[in-house]
Amino acid sequence: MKKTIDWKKLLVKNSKYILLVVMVIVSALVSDKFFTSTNISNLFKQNAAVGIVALGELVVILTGGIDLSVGAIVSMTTVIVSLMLKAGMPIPIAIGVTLIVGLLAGFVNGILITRFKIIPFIATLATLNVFNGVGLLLSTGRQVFYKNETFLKIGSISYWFLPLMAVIWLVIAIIVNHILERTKAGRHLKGFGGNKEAVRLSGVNVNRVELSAYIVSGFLCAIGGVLMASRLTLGSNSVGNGWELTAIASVVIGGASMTGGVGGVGGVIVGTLVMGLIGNIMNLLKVSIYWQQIIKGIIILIAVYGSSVRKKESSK
Amino acid sequence: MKKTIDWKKLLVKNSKYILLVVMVIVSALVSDKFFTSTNISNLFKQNAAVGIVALGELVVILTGGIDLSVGAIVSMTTVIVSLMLKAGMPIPIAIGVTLIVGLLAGFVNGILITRFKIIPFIATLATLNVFNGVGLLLSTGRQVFYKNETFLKIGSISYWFLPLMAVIWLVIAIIVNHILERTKAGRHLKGFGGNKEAVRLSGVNVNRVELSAYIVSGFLCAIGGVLMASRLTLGSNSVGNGWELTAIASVVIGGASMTGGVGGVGGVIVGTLVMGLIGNIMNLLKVSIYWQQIIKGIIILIAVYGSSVRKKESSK
Amino acid sequence: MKSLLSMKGITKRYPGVVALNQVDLELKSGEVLALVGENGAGKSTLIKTLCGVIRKDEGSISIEGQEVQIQGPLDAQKAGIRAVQQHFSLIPTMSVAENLFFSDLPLKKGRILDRKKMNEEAKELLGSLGFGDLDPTQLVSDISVANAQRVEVAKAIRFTPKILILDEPSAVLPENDVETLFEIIRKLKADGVGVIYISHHMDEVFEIADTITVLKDGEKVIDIDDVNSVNQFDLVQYMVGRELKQIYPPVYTDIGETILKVEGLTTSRVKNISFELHEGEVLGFAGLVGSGRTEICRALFGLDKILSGKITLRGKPYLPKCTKDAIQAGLGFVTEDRHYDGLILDDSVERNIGFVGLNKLIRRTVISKKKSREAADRFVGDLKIATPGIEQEVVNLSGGNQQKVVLAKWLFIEPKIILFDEGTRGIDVNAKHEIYQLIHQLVENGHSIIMVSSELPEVMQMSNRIMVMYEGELVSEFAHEGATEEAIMEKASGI
Amino acid sequence: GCQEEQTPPPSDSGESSSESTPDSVGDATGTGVSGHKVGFIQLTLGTTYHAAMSEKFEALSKEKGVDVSMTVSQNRSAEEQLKLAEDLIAQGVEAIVLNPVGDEIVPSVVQLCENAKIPLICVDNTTAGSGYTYVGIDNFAIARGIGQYIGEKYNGGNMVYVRSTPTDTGCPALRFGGIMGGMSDQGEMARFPLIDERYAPTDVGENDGMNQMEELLAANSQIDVVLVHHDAQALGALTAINNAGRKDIKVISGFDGEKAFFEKMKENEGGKNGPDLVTGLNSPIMIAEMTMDVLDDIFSGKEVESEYLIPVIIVNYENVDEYMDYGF
Ligand SMILES: Nc1ncnc2c1ncn2[C@@H]1O[C@H](COP(=O)(O)OP(=O)(O)OP(=O)(O)O)[C@@H](O)[C@H]1O
Ligand SMILES: Nc1ncnc2c1ncn2[C@@H]1O[C@H](COP(=O)(O)OP(=O)(O)OP(=O)(O)O)[C@@H](O)[C@H]1O
Ligand SMILES: [Mg+2]
Ligand SMILES: [Mg+2]
Repeated sequence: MKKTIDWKKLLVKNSKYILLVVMVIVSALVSDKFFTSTNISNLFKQNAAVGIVALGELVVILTGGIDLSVGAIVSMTTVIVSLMLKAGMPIPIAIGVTLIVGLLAGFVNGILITRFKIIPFIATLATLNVFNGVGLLLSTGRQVFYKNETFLKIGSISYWFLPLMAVIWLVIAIIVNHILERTKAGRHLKGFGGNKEAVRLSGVNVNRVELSAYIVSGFLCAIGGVLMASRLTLGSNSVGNGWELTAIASVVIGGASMTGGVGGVGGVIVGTLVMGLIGNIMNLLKVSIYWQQIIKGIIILIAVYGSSVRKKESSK
Repeated sequence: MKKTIDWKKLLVKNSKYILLVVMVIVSALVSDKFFTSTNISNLFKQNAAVGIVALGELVVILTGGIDLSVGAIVSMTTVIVSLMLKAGMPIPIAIGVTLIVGLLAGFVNGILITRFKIIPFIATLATLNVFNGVGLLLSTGRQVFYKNETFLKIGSISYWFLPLMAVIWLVIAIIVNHILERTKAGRHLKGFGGNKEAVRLSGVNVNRVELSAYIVSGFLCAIGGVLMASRLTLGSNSVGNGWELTAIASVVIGGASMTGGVGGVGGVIVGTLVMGLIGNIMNLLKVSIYWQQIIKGIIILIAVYGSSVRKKESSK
Repeated sequence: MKSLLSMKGITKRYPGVVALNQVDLELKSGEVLALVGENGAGKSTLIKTLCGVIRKDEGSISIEGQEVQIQGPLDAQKAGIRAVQQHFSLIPTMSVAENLFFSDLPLKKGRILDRKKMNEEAKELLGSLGFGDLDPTQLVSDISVANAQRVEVAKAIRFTPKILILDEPSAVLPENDVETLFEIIRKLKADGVGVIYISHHMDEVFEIADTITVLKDGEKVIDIDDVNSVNQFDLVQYMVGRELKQIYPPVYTDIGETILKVEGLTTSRVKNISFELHEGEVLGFAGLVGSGRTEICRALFGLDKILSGKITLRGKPYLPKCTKDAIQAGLGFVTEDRHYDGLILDDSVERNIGFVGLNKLIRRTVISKKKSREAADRFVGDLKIATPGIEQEVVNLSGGNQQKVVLAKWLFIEPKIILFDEGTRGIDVNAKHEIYQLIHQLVENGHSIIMVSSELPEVMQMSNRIMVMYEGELVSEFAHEGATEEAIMEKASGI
Repeated sequence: GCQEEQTPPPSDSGESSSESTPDSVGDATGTGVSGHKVGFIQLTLGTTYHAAMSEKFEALSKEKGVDVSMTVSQNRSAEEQLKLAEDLIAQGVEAIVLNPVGDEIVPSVVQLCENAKIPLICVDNTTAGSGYTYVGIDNFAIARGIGQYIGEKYNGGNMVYVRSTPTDTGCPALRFGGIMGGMSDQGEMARFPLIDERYAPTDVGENDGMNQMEELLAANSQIDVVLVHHDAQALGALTAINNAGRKDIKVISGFDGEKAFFEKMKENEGGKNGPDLVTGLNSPIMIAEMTMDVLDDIFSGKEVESEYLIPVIIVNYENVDEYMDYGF
């Protein structure tokens, strides 16, 4: 059989990149302000935290699971880190404890799923409520203001057009990519999403694989929470609202399969930027806010069309 | 081969009923007002519309899909029916057109999924935005008040403790149950969720089966929308917010499998009542408002534990 | 030869079923033990307890005289046990190479995955096993079932194991690969590996095995220490519990009119296929894997797009656009992969049997529970489907019994023409015998059958005529009398 | 308007005066703001209150030739508003109007605007502070007015509370506290024992208001006074009361001034045909008009105050016709 280049397939496969490029071009044409360093910097700054959360979501989705509690973990952790800073704790301790809380939140999700065998959708829907409740309880429903100039830097410094937050996003992306593609743990994880039983037969502790995916997600959410607490200069229960849907959409736009096993870091970054640009571009175009909703839906459809059409039912 | 009764399995299998009974008993113990006809009537009235939507969600989930746009369809249809009543159209026409809009909304979802092969989660996430946008556009972002005494009756009449809305819920439940369990279409639908390819091979147009599931869901959402418009005496973009999650949780608490093929109407009704009672019971118990979220999450976990633990990985 | 493996008193119960009851098994190193028995006898269950896939309820396992605790697959691997399971157990989303090395991926600096090395080693490994035509970088989801099975074999023997278990490896392997596999087994044997070989093919058992253990209804019937001390019929008698002299019924020769005429059928996978099928005829299709036999059936059944050609059914043009057209025209299709497109695994035996023929169960627009139960009961009885009840989910049935359920669901609509694609795959001798009888009855009653099979004896013995396929084309036709295995194989290999 | 919980009590409690009255609305002169680029960040989508404010502001912009970018935080989250503010500034707007999700977002946006050297006007859902001009209402004062109305007109009775959010801080606290204060001006609170309450789990619209009231009605056989956080919720509560056919409820207080509530007010004729309805005016239209005036002043180079409050107006059956046009 001769190999011919299948243009249509190639196009469909790369549709996410094409879409991103088109969106960037449209933005640039519409507004001469688009390619300013401030605007580019904004784009990265605004999407860094949700982008990091989306990377965690990717790890979970690669196992064929889903994590609906990511937004709740983000808001809970903004509250926790802010409370600790407010209480005057040193930054490393405040951050450290917050990250541990994130790990624990992910651990709870993972245990419910692996040990109690509750389906991921419902388990994380329930913990979404729990983590939100914990955040409310700790903050007594208010925003938590802290005073810490050094901590504020994390969310605000930029090197020319590259904000520190974007650098952190990038570094995490590289690490996650390395783990997924080049380490045993990563391969086990991707394999798990492809065929859990096969991975189990290979002598891998599949529960541990699945559990660790949720822990990674929780941990990355806590990083997102720390960054948001710094960016917003406070902890708040409203941060992270709806991030689960943005994160999932980013992952799927990035070409991952929601049944697991397929997907990569590069795609997720593109997906995050596409999701981030949707609002940006429509505001530039001064689209009426009601139409924005409709167009947002349509862009999501275009973005996933091709990028993640349903996995062909394999003949197995 | 001897058969023994497996008590543990029996208990786990019926956990949703046990939970409901426990919740009812607790409520009755806590409050002497619980078993008043008003309160029972409230319980049914408040949950009828979401219960009907959950039945549509069940139909979709039986195919292995998911419909995240249900809440958006409900709010859009409350707006549409109210606008028509406000414009003075006769009730049958207003309701008829609204139900057709619901069918069409479901049709759009179905076409995106069957024809454009976009995964249900993302397709309906996108249309959630679209339908919300349409509702906002039509109502210019406001509530739509209408004056129509006859129409108002639908949502407010009660026969002793049985509100008309509950009767409608029950009738729809019986019809859906009949279709699912006793007709060819229902068998095909459940079969589709179990093994799409096997159903295709059996001479069934599988795309039509899947498409019709979303149409049924859209249609039932429109019924929910009509009922809510009558109950609230207006059309509103905020009605139906988050109903998708309540509906999905109800379906899963009711014992359905999110991978399709397994689930029934009885379970969904119980699931809806459990979800509805959670808030009710906590208010009766005067649980601190911050704790309510946490406890809600925990009750959901208890409710699904056993009821819908993950389908055993079959030895495929 | 010293004792390698000793399983004692293995018991495994499932709700309503005792799958294994106090079963013993002894294996020496350098020995090939054939584990045989009817469908549902407990063969797979026994070896699954050994591989740590499931946990036994009672019993003990010793390896080289040492008792071992096998709690999970890892314990089994540590004890030197490797297996090819009855069911597909590769990761479809990963490459062949990665599947081969999944349990211990080659690492650079002890941490980083070394893809280059992995692919090279995979190529080498596949080559050394005679599977050199497989590309290690291909995704498993893109290769055929047969090739996937070769990967599974390669994966299992990559490290020379102490004990190698093969659960019906030949069910999806083409004939020539079975030979290759036997070569490999003999080599391993010489290295002192103990092999447990499960198969429903008696000829294979006698060719490769040294000893035989027979299971029936979850209990051990007999250990045969020397394979030469018994013949096929004795063995079948142990398995079935009664004598079974003649497996194949005589070919029914009262052929009627032409019912189906195919002229120049071309799809994306097959070219210019022409043949005729008569009433009361069994038309066999032989060929290697990938020769396109399945594709002919799919095209006839409205599943694959017909690019050109003409089909005439009962004298009228027939161009199926969907499976419904095919079914209405009186076709039935028993497909080659019952899990993929044969059964709704989580549904009951009853509902699976009734699924294609729902129209026959309807009374006044509603599906009649009574009719549905009656139909299921009838087929469970007629086909001797071993199940605790018609409510049982088919996923819990043994492979052979699952296959019978697929058959039942098609027989229920009484199709005029039945496409039989590997219809006896994984079925035990007795069940095969019963199915052959059934086919005989069907043709006697004027039904026609297209029989695709990779088991040459089966196609040869059952068919009135045998068509041979090679790379998507019909290359030869044999009459029942004139066919020999050699001649067919020659044509099938394109010689 | 105030739909989120966070609003710390103002330092000067109670009687904060209004710098501006409806009469002054619209009479600022000059076309200062004309031709300038302004960004507007609305709090939320799909509620009549916010839709009315946005629409009015957009209409005024058109009238005055302002190049306005209307945006909204769809998820009602702080980070979304921050994002919108950054985008607007990158687009080169010369002023930002923000209806904040809560006080939490205000400092960050103040910082952004200071860096970009553009003025910021915060409307409705916060209080006065430094670095921006506040245009909105005095929750406490209005609530006091409502409390006074109830306290003066009724002798006492069982009171229930249909709250918005579960939290006891900010705006809900101001409104509740204000009403209590207003009532107790007339004597001790004991006349109106608070016997039960429910909070809105999802939003503060008709649906939750109705569910809340239904539960309160089922649990309490004698209710005289119903305090509600928003008119929308109060409308739901009223429907619940009508459906239940309960005649014991004497008065329902809302907040905001929705037209539909005004109409019910007229229908009920101050208690004759159903519960007496009372509300405090929180007109989004006034806020939009006043905001535009402030912008006009700013671009004309005039000094502006740090706070503009709409007047405290309590609307009831007696005066509802006067304020119909400020309903929304
Ligand atoms: N998970 C399960 N639940 C219930 N019963 C089961 C389960 N797995 C196997 N069984 C039953 O255990 C018995 C033995 O099954 P097993 O798969 O071991 O048979 P087998 O000898 O391998 O048959 P085949 O030749 O068809 O593969 C069968 O009756 C089967 O129905
Ligand atoms: N999933 C697949 N992806 C790509 N090609 C495939 C796939 N499945 C089958 N093919 C190709 O289709 C052709 C025929 O397939 P198939 O293996 O079903 O033939 P067959 O003659 O029916 O063989 P058998 O029934 O013995 O397995 C071959 O070229 C094969 O490689
Ligand atoms: Mg077996
Ligand atoms: Mg084939």
